[in-house]
Amino acid sequence: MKLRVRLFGDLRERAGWAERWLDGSSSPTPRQLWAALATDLGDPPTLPGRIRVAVNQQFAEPSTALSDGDEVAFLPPISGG
Amino acid sequence: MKLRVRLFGDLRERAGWAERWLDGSSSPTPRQLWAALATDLGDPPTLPGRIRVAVNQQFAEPSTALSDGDEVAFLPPISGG
Amino acid sequence: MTVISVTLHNEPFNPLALLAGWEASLPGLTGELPAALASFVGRVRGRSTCGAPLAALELEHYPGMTEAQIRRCAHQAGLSHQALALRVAHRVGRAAPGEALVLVAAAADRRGPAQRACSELLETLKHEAPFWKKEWRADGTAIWLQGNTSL
Amino acid sequence: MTVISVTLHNEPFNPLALLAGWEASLPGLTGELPAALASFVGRVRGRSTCGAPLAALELEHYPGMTEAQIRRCAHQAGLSHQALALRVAHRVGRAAPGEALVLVAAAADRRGPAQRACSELLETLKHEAPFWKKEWRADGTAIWLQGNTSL
Repeated sequence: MKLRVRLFGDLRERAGWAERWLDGSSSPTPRQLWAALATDLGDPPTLPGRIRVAVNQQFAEPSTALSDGDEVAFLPPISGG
Repeated sequence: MKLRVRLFGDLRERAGWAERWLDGSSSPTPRQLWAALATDLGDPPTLPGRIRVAVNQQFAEPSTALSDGDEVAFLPPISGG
Repeated sequence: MTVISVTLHNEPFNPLALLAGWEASLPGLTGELPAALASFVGRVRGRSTCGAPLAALELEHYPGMTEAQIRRCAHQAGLSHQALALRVAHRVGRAAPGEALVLVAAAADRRGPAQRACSELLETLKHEAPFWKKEWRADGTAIWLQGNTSL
Repeated sequence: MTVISVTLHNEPFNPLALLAGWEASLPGLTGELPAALASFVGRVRGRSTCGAPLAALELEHYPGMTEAQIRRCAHQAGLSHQALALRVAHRVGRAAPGEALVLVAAAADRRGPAQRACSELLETLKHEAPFWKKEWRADGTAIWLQGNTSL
């Protein structure tokens, strides 16, 4: 299962990348995908409450079941307007 | 005592005049002045609650003591904006 | 101290052009372009309060007192909400449907104060500034409105 | 049904010129010039959230999702308050102090719905539309803002 993963704001800067295709075979939900990414970021594996998840450009629960080709984004706190 | 009396909106139209200098010797307050005017308008002598009073271009109580040369206005309900 | 500007217009006026000109003048008055600008434009409706087609709306005012009352309302709204600057333009005379009746604008450092000052000023001037509206209908009849339209 | 228009701007935009052009287009979209128009313009402040002089504000967004979320917010605000038309313009990229960040405008038949729709849309897009702000200070340092400024 391939997932298109996107990071924004300070997450993007800390990771050093904005977008990657990752293998999601062992990460069937955004929460598990985060745990896999967090190691690279040097963060604890638990998804912080302040980070929101979007799947295919819509807000989604961290427990959403992912499908092949899904776009998964991790969104730090929004500050628009 | 001379008073400059001003009427607006439907009061002005019903009275047929917008501004007059009147003798206020027997009308030391706007309330008493109204009673004198009301006869001409065919209205009862009691100042209706919906009519507001201004003395020298500021809202005032109907019982305000008037002085020679004061400008007294009777204002029907406001509808601005 | 809130910078207050009030004008009455006996002819049609362009409210958004006035707003743009006023905003552009603010750096000279308040020291910078304020971060938040809230505004409201009201126009003459095409129908009377009872639903009949409207030919025109006639706005009577009390020259001198009307401007002074608008300034008092603006002063109070500015104090209550820490507005940097407030702008009111109001039509007087006979106005056709679609023409601008009123512009109220508030500049502040934050969105909340700007919106609240604009909204409060619009409400208070409706109740405290002497204007009277006469609706002229298409059939040539006319009535004086008694008080304000609902929110 | 509320007519919704949303644009993102990678370069400085003139919010009041956009507002005037949009209002002028409304008779063709909603059948007449609406009686009530409420609007809000937000600009980049000259100081950072901690009070230091600000060199620039960088706005990151999520192309596609950001526009879709603004439209969702507008749709909801339009339904809640019976707005005839809603307009949002938002800056993206690097913006200098004084430059426009956001325009929100609501047209309705009455002042209350116009003001409430404008205010609600401004609040919801601040919390539901994906934008991230990075403050660049005069000394060359930068920080990402965590969440919104207070009302």
